[in-house]
This record gives sequence, C-alpha cells and structure tokens, in this order.
Amino acid sequence: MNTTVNLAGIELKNPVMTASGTFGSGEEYSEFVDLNRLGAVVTKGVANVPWPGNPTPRIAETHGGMLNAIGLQNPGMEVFCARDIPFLKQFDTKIIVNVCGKSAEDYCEVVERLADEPVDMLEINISCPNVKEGGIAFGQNPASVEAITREVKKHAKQPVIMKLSPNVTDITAMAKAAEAGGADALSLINTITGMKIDVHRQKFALANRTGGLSGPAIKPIAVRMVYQAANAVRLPIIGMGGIATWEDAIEFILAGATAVSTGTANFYNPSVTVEIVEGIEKYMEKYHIENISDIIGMVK
Amino acid sequence: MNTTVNLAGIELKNPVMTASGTFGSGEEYSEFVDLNRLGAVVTKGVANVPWPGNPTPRIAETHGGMLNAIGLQNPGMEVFCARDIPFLKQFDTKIIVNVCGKSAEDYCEVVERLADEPVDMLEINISCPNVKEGGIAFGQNPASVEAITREVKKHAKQPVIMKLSPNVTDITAMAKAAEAGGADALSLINTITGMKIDVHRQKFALANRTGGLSGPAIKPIAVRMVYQAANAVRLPIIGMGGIATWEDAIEFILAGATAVSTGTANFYNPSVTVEIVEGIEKYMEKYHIENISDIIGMVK
Amino acid sequence: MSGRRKESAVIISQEGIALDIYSMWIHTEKIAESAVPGQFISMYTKDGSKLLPRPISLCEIDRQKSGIRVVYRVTGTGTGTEQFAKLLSGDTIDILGPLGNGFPLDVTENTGKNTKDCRAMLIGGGIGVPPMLELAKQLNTEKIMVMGYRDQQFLRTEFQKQGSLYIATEDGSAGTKGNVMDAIEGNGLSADIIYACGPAPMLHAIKRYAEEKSIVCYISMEEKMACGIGTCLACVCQSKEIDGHSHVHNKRVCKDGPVFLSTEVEI
Amino acid sequence: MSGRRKESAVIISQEGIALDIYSMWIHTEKIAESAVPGQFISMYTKDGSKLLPRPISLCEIDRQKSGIRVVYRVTGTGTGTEQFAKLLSGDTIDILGPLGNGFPLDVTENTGKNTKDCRAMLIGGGIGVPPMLELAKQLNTEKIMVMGYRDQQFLRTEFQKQGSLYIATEDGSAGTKGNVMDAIEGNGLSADIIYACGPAPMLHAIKRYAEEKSIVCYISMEEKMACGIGTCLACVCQSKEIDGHSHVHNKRVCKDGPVFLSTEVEI
Ligand SMILES: Cc1cc2nc3c(=O)[nH]c(=O)nc-3n(C[C@H](O)[C@H](O)[C@H](O)COP(=O)(O)OP(=O)(O)OC[C@H]3O[C@@H](n4cnc5c(N)ncnc54)[C@H](O)[C@@H]3O)c2cc1C
Ligand SMILES: Cc1cc2nc3c(=O)[nH]c(=O)nc-3n(C[C@H](O)[C@H](O)[C@H](O)COP(=O)(O)OP(=O)(O)OC[C@H]3O[C@@H](n4cnc5c(N)ncnc54)[C@H](O)[C@@H]3O)c2cc1C
Ligand SMILES: Cc1cc2nc3c(=O)[nH]c(=O)nc-3n(C[C@H](O)[C@H](O)[C@H](O)COP(=O)(O)O)c2cc1C
Ligand SMILES: Cc1cc2nc3c(=O)[nH]c(=O)nc-3n(C[C@H](O)[C@H](O)[C@H](O)COP(=O)(O)O)c2cc1C
Ligand code: FES
Ligand code: FES
Repeated sequence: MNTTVNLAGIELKNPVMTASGTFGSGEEYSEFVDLNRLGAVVTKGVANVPWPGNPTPRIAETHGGMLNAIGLQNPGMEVFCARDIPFLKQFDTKIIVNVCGKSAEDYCEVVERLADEPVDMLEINISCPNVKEGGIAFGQNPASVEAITREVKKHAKQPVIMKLSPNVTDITAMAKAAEAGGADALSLINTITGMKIDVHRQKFALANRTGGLSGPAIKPIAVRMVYQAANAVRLPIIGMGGIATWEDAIEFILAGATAVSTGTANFYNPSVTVEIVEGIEKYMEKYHIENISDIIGMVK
Repeated sequence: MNTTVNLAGIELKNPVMTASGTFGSGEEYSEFVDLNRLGAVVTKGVANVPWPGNPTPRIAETHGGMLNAIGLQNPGMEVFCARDIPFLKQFDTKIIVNVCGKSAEDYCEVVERLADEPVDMLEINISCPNVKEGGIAFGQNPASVEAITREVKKHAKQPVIMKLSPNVTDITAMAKAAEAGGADALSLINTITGMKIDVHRQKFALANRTGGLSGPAIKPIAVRMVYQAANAVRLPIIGMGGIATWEDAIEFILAGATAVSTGTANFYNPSVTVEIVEGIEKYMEKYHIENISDIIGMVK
Repeated sequence: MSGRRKESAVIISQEGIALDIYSMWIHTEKIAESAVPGQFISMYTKDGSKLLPRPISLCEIDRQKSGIRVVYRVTGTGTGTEQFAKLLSGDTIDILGPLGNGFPLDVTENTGKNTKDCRAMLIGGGIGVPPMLELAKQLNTEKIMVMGYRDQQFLRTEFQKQGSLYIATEDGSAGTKGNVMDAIEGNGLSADIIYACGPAPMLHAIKRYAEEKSIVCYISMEEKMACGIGTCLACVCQSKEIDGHSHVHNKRVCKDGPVFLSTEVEI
Repeated sequence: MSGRRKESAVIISQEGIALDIYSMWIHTEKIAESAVPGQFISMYTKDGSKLLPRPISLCEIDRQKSGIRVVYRVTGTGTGTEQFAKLLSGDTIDILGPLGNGFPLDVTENTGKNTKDCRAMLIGGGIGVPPMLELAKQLNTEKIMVMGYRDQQFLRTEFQKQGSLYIATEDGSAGTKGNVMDAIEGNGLSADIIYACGPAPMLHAIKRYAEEKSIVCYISMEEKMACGIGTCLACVCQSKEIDGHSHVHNKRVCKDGPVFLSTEVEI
C-alpha cells in the first residue's frame, strides 16, 4: 500500500496536511499528534514584519462552522525563521510556509528570505478575507492572480502553491490564471466571507464585522471548487474546506485533490490529522487501492 | 406593535415569507401552518410550459444543510394559474410567484400570463444553479442581470423582485445592476453551488453532479450578502439562506432585510414560519420595538 | 390547517434484533390512531449536522397501546440511524407521520376475487421486510409470505404467526439459497395479488414477474427525501401516467407513494 | 507528543444550584491529577451544529476521587451550555484540559511576605465566582473572600468554610448592595495580594484599585476561543509587553492566561 503523493515534485509520505492558520507552526498540536505522521505541516501566514492582527472578538461559532477574522497576526519572517523552522526540522515531515503580504513586494520579500531556508514549499495566501490590504484583493481577479503569481515565482526557490479564494464567480478562471502565471500547485479553498449579528446586543459578532467561514458547513462548496479546478488545470491541488473525517479527505481526493488539509477540525478534534491518515489506509485496504494516487480525480 | 412591512409598495402583515421551491404553492404545508399568518407565500418556480426536472437522486444531506438539484420541476403556468392561484386566494396572505425560464422570452411569457392574475408580486429566478440553460447563467454577470431585469419589467404589471445568485465575486455589482434595470426589490440568496461524492460507491451523490447548498450552514454567507446589498442599493431586500429560528430572521432584518424567507427549515420543522412570526413579536415586545421596520438595517 | 405537527414522541422500548437491525416502539397516539400498513414516518436526529428526515416504514401499529413499531438498519458509522440506535426507552424522538399512501387492503377491488378465494403474496427483501408485518396482520385473506435476507433473519417468528412463510437467504443459511424470486420459483408459489418492498433490483424482478403473469402487484419504493409531504419534489420516480402534481411523469414517492401499482412506475 | 487528547469523560453527578447555574462533577484521572486552580477545560457538545469548545473554569479538583467540578451558567436557549445542563450522571461529555496557566499559589514570591503574614483577597463576580473556590482551598494563607452576585447566591456555604466571606448583591438581597468594589470599600477590606475573576467591568475596576494601592493583583480573563491551546490566535488580549508568540502585544488568554498580572494586560 502506497500513500505517497507527488506535489509538484515534492514527495509527501501521505496526502494529509494542516491548513494554514489552524495549526500554528505545529508546536501546540505536537502534544496531540505525532508530526512525523503527517504529509506536511503548513504554517500560519508569515509576513515580512510582525502583524498584530484584528481586534477581538475575532471568532464566532456558526451552525456547523465558524467565522474568523484573526487578521493574520504573526511574528514576521525573522522570528519565524529563527524559531519555527528549527522546531519543524525536528520532524520527518514536509514544511510548507504560508506567506502573506500587503503588496507584491511584501510577498517577494518573504519569499526571498525563505529561499535558503530548509522549507519545502511556499503557499501564497492571496485570499484572506480579513485584512484590508493585500489578501483577498489579489485573489478575486484573474489578471492580478496571474501577475502576483508571476512576480512571486521570479523570487521563489521552492515550488509555489497559490491559495485561492472561494469568493469568486468562477474558480476555474482563477485556477487558470495561477497556472498561466507559473504556479506549481493550487490550494483551495480559503474561507468564505460571512457575517454574524448578535440579535440581543444588536451588534456584529466580530469586531471586524465580516469574517471567513470555515468548517464542515462549507465542505460541499469546497468539493465543488476542487472538482472544477482539477478539471480545468493540470496543476496538483491541495483540497480543503471542512475536512473532519477520513471520508471527507477521500471525497476531496476523488474530486481531484492530490493532497488535503484539515483546518477548523483541529480545533475540536486535536488528533484529527492522524485519524485521517489511519482512515485513508483502512479505506485503501478495504477497496484494494494500491496507490492513493490512483484515485485522485477518479470521480468524473 | 406593528409588524407590517412595505415591500415595494406591497404591504405585508409581517416580514415572514416562504422561500421558493420549499413550500410548493402552500397546499401541503397548509396542514401544518395557518397560511393566514404569513406575510407572503412565494411559490415554486413557474415556467411557461411543464418542466420535468432532473433525474434522481435530487438531494443529499450535508453538514448543517442540504444539496438539491430538483431542476425546477413544475407544471407550467397554465396549470399553475388554474389550480394554485385559486388555492392561495383562499388565504389572507400575499402571493408572490417565482418565475423561471430558459430565455428572456420564456420569463416574459410567464410574466405576461400572470399580468391579470391576482398575484401581488413576481420573483424572477435568475440564479438557479441546477438547470443547464437560463437560471444562474443570467445571474452571474451585471450586464445580463440588468438586461433581463429591464426586459421583464417591460412586461410585468406587478412589482418585480430579482432573485440573485450568491455564486458571484461581488454581490453588490449584481444588486446595482438589478436596480439599474428597474427592479422593485431583491431576493437573496439563492443556493450556493456545491457537490458531494459518496466515497463508498465512488459516485456523485446527486445525479446532476452539482446541486445548490441551502440550510443553516450557509447563513453567515447570506447575512453578509444581504448586508452588503442593503448598503449598496435602495431597493428593499428579501433575505434568506438558512433561516430556521426567529433569531435568524431578526439577524437578517438587522442586517438590512425588509422581509425574510424560510426555505430548508420547513423540511425539518413544518411549523417554522409561524414560530418565527411569533418569535419576532416576542422580540419586539422584549426590546420595546414599536415598528419592525424601525430595525431594518439597524446594525451598521 | 388540520394541525398536523412534527412531534416529540417518547420511546417505549428499543432492542437490537439482528446485527445492525434495531426494533423501536414509539408512543404516539396520533400516528397509531390513523396509520395504515405501508405508511412511513420521518424520523429526525437531534444533531444539527443531520437535518433531513430518515423515512422509516411502520412495521407494526398498536392502536390499543398507542404505539408504533419501526424496524431499521444502521447503515454505517456516523449515520443518523446509528444515533437512533443509541436511544433508550424514555428518551424522545422527533417524528412526523403517518406519511404516504400505504398498501391497499381491499383485495376484492384489486383482483375481483372474494377474500376467501384470494391468495396474496407478500414479498420483503432485506430492510423491506418490516413493513410486510403489519400488512400481513391486517390483510384479511390467505397469505404466502416470502422474505429474503442476506444472511441473518429477523421478524421470522412474527411472520410465521401470519401464514405460510418462505425464506430466501443469499448465503443459503436458511430456506432457499438465493433471492426471493428463487424462493418463489423453487417452491412453485403463485398468487392473485402481490405486495412487495425491498431493494430496487428485487422490485424490478418482481415487477417483470407480475406483469408477465398478469398478477396485480403493489410495490413500495424508496427515494431520498427532504420534506416527506410532497412539497420539495426531491423524491420522484418515473411514472407511466402524467402525475397530478407537476403534470410531467414524476410521481412523488413520499405522497403519491411509497406504494405504487407495479405497472404505474418505472424501476 | 505527550499524548494529551480530547477525552470522553463520564459525568459523576450534576445538579442545578441556582436559577440557570449548574454544578457538574466529571470523572477524569488525567485532569484531576495535574490541574491547578484557575485552569479551565474546554467542554464540547455532541451537536454537530456547535463545534467550538465552551471554556469553563475548574471550580474544584478532587485528586482522590479523580474528579473535577465545574459550575456554569446556561446563557440562553439553544446554547451549548443548555445542552450540558440536560446531561445526567453516567452520560459522557467530551472535554479537553487542563488548559491555561492557573493562579500562582506562592504568595511569598509575589508579595515578599511570609505565608502567615500575608492576606489574600479573592474576588469573584457572577460566573467568575466558581474558580475562586479551588483557589481558596489551595491557598495557604489568610483569605478574605468577596463574592458578587446579581441576585441569587451560589457556592456560599463552600466559601464560608475557607475564611471570611463578604457578599455583594446588585439587588441588595444579601450583603452589601452593589458590586464587589462596594463591598470592599463598605467593609474597609484590604489585602497584600488580590486574585479576581469576573466580568470585564469588574476586572477593570479591580485593576485600577490594585494599581492605585500598589497591590499585586492577578485577574482571570475571558475571550472567545477556538483551539484553547494557543494555536489559532482567536483569544488574544492586549498586553503591555511584547508577547512571546507573535512578538506583538497580544497575549493568548487560553495559553498565556487566563490568569494575568493586572499590570500586564489592558482591560
Ligand atoms: C418510504 C421509505 C421507507 C423506508 N423504510 C425503512 C425501514 O422500515 N427500515 C429501514 O431500515 N430503512 C427504511 N428505509 C430506508 C431508510 O430511510 C434509510 O436507510 C435511512 O434514511 C438511512 O439513513 P442513515 O442515517 O442511516 O444514513 P445517512 O447516510 O446518514 O443518510 C443521509 C441521508 O440520506 C438519506 N438516505 C440514505 N439512504 C436512504 C434510502 N435508502 N432511502 C431514502 N433515504 C435515504 C437519509 O434519509 C438522510 O437524509 C425506507 C426508505 C423509504 C424511502
Ligand atoms: C477561561 C474561561 C473560563 C470560563 N469559566 C466559566 C465558568 O467557570 N463558568 C461559566 O459559566 N462560564 C465560564 N466562562 C464563560 C463560558 O465559556 C461561556 O459562558 C460559554 O462558553 C457560553 O457558551 P454557551 O453555549 O452558553 O453560549 P453560545 O452562545 O452557544 O456560545 C457560542 C460560542 O461563543 C462562545 N462564548 C460565548 N460566551 C463566551 C464567553 N463569555 N467567554 C468565552 N466564550 C464564549 C462559546 O464558547 C461558543 O463557542 C469562562 C470563559 C473563559 C474564557
Ligand atoms: C482561525 C483560522 C485562521 C486562518 N489563518 C489562515 C492563514 O493565516 N493563512 C491562510 O492561507 N489561511 C488561513 N485560514 C484558512 C484555512 O487555512 C482554510 O483554508 C480554511 O479554514 C478552510 O478549511 P477548514 O474548513 O478545514 O478550516 C485560517 C482559517 C482559520 C479558521
Ligand atoms: C429543494 C429546494 C428547491 C428550491 N427551488 C427553488 C425555486 O424553484 N426557485 C427559486 O428561486 N429558488 C429555489 N430554491 C432556493 C430557495 O428558495 C432559497 O433561496 C435557498 O434554499 C436558501 O434558503 P434556505 O437556506 O432557507 O433554504 C430551492 C431550494 C431548495 C432547498
Ligand atoms: S420528499 Fe419532498 S416531495 Fe417527497
Ligand atoms: S483559543 Fe486558540 S489561541 Fe486561544
């Protein structure tokens, strides 16, 4: 039984990764799961300088999901390189660094800083709905998706994953734009912009008014977009959005994802990632699947 | 205490309506709720001729919601006028007919046929994700939203509500286009395109592959879009998407909806509409709200 | 407005009667009072992630005790039926019913034969077995019952009380090895009217058999449901005649069915 | 990987101790073994519509019996806490813990005074009262306890066993009419160290009071949480110093807190 997958030339021992921003740099969850069991750890977004994030409340529970407007709080690339990369290097897993920025220059600065670090891949977040500048603004228009991809690729030594926003009319247009710009892989979906109002206090539930919706509630939207993107481009796709069980992971793989990430589910089931790794193995056994890569995009 | 709201000149006794396609023409649910208690009944989509709809399975359960790809099965306008309108006329509630079509001509044919019927408003569905022609295709591009609105308005005797699709990058662009085309009100949101795959049968859960996601899972997205649209146009808005309790209804009203519709919730709580009417009254009492219209769009 | 409502009913008792097969008695005056064999109820979980109903047929109706019995299969882990299986007597369960049309009990009207001359064949396959029990109890004529199982049998003693019972098992552990059609042929069974419930391939075979032999045949169909009362048009099956609701060829399993004349529908 | 896990723990007992206030004892060896006062647990519903944890402080820790006690308020209808309140002894509940830092018990280190010369003031407001109980039990010094309630009191007899108890009620039904600050002033209370938990306005007033009087003061803060273990950065509060995690001024209530030196945070 072979669970390895090839993600733009990087071989993962299995397709299970963590979704950026829900797993820090792995330290906190390393108490709950053996990081050596994961295909890759994707870090929280890293900027060129520390970002303080948004005011609180930053999250709100919704039916089957949650809204977040963390606002990409992070210590900046220098602390990250000094502290988080050495931590992750202790484990036999791939390191994918999620990069955020307010301008093309910001992204490129981080990408250059990481060029000689022992990082396996870069995931460029052009889809965060919770920051005023940068973030989603780059990810909702094919021309700017293509431009930012091309720019980042110029500076990147590692393979580049573009993380797409679901807040678009046509995900295939964005996927094609990223492909045209030279992306090596795609991640989708980021969160969907949502809002909650507290009817008793007659106020927004989040200080930021809107936030990004994640969790099982959005899974059918994510599966659809992964399917559409997988059938529109040749790039490998990292599927995410509401994955909480191994069945969910398989669903994304059958739809066309080469790898999958778990986000919100970590919060209520800290060992979910490893449970998914084990579930995938059992599934392969039950249905006599030799290579997990054989079933990528099998449902057409 | 005054629960009436004015929807483009039509006075509803309260803001609670039914979402098209989830309440038929009211007959089946009239066993469970007193239709006289509702602000309006919005009918299932009506076309110029009978439509057979899609193959089964047409629905699938998802976490906190459901996918449907009914495909607008309906008996066509003649049966509708002969049977459903007389049924609804027995009740003291407004009648809003949801209209579907495969071309501008189709819509206009239905709208003309209804011109002299005792129908209070027309809701034009340009956002159904489950039919190949027409439907959503009209609703994802501002120019075509404006054009179809203008065309329908030429033929309509009753006020026209344009029902918008959430499957767009910028809902305000569609809202403004409908306003520019002469719409009298907006309905949002229709369902969000989604997909489910059965991992054991390795097949799509729906015969149609994709379906429209509805139910509580999508509520935060719907509230956000209602808020954005309400702050972009002057038209009254009918808010829907996951409303299952009176708190949900108030949430939409605070966000800017003049009226609200319950869809999926009817399926698992057949008396939900009347429970919401009663809940809104209690809320108004508790917070000393004289007119429900005073709190429309109050959270800014 | 007749005042029908989704009700929160108390569970009288529940037990496992075979691997993954549970039998639950539910206290409900309203449903027990009016229900007929072949009707079903919508059962709801209390888990906000599973909002849609699970349609489950009535297996027995006890008017005296205001109880209904359902027998259902737990279809997998993480399912709604798995949640039902964990409920204990005294717990409540949300249900809506009775739903659908039920089996027609008047054999004379259907066959032109007197009750005492008429032989009815009741065929159940797998989880289609349970609704046949209340039908057998209420059907006022000679009954041949053919029940097909994969391996484990359930409700066998209950059926034996109602007439001649023939068993088919896929693994051959009891009765005829094979399916219900094998049992019918193997035992040379025949009848004037057939009632059947079970998986689609079985219904398909029975429909063909009945039509070849010109036997009146009623089958109970399955489809995914959302409303359960005829509104949402989720649960349609292809019908020969134009349907009364949408004037196409789509009858609603939940309202126009689940029981149809075999000649009326495609399967 | 230490092997910490979300656990499915058995409820030993549960009772309502005031209107909408419930007391639950939970059996959990792991948490009872290592927890300290001021720490909390994440409690999870079994309802798929409510996925996030409810953070609830430990009210008592019983190492002998491997039990922890939580006292919590049901905040409204349709809430997660309402679901917890329906659970009975023998039912299971999913929990994660112990979480957070807890109150420092070493008063000498904090005040420079000997245990026997040091007077600690424990202040609880509303649903901030419960965590003060285990703190009172473990704090090895003279204790003045000031507990503020809207109207109904709870845990009163338990506190009386631990030292001098002063009560404030908003409606004046017992003790000082007003809030905890009114009770402190009205009774001329003073102390060398303060521990407090309660609503933000109360903590704000106590912080000011302690800083004016130069009293060491620890407060337990609240914020909405998702992970509960320091990863998601949902639960930050503004800190004076640059925080160790993100190098901004945002300490995490769940991990760096919930207990902070009053001078360390803005409120
Ligand atoms: C009229 C009718 C009568 C039935 N009577 C019985 C009975 O007496 N005993 C019994 O064990 N089963 C019966 N079934 C099948 C039963 O409804 C499904 O097995 C059950 O809904 C599966 O739910 P789950 O929670 O186990 O599965 P899940 O996978 O959690 O179900 C997901 C969704 O799919 C629906 N669904 C899944 N399978 C079916 C199916 N076969 N038919 C309709 N909906 C389905 C569920 O209702 C739910 O909405 C009947 C079905 C119909 C239509
Ligand atoms: C460290 C800490 C310790 C606490 N200790 C206690 C205690 O001992 N007893 C007690 O009754 N309450 C305590 N609370 C408050 C308690 O967490 C909330 O009252 C509870 O989460 C509300 O959940 P609900 O299901 O009633 O409300 P819902 O409205 O269903 O909650 C929705 C979401 O908001 C979150 N939330 C709502 N209110 C709060 C709040 N005040 N703080 C944090 N999250 C909130 C919930 O956790 C949930 O994720 C504590 C809070 C924190 C942060
Ligand atoms: C609290 C939180 C923080 C997040 N932070 C980031 C981030 O820093 N960068 C990023 O690209 N995505 C971020 N995301 C999005 C997730 O990586 C993921 O795309 C999304 O949550 C959908 O997956 P899920 O439903 O499994 O959570 C964040 C999501 C959450 C819930
Ligand atoms: C089964 C089903 C059928 C629907 N049919 C129609 C329709 O005919 N016309 C239409 O405009 N919207 C239709 N909708 C969309 C609903 O009117 C509504 O916009 C959507 O479901 C969101 O509301 P909800 O979450 O309360 O269901 C349908 C929705 C469902 C679930
Ligand atoms: S389930 Fe809605 S029509 Fe049958
Ligand atoms: S709740 Fe996640 S960091 Fe505190």
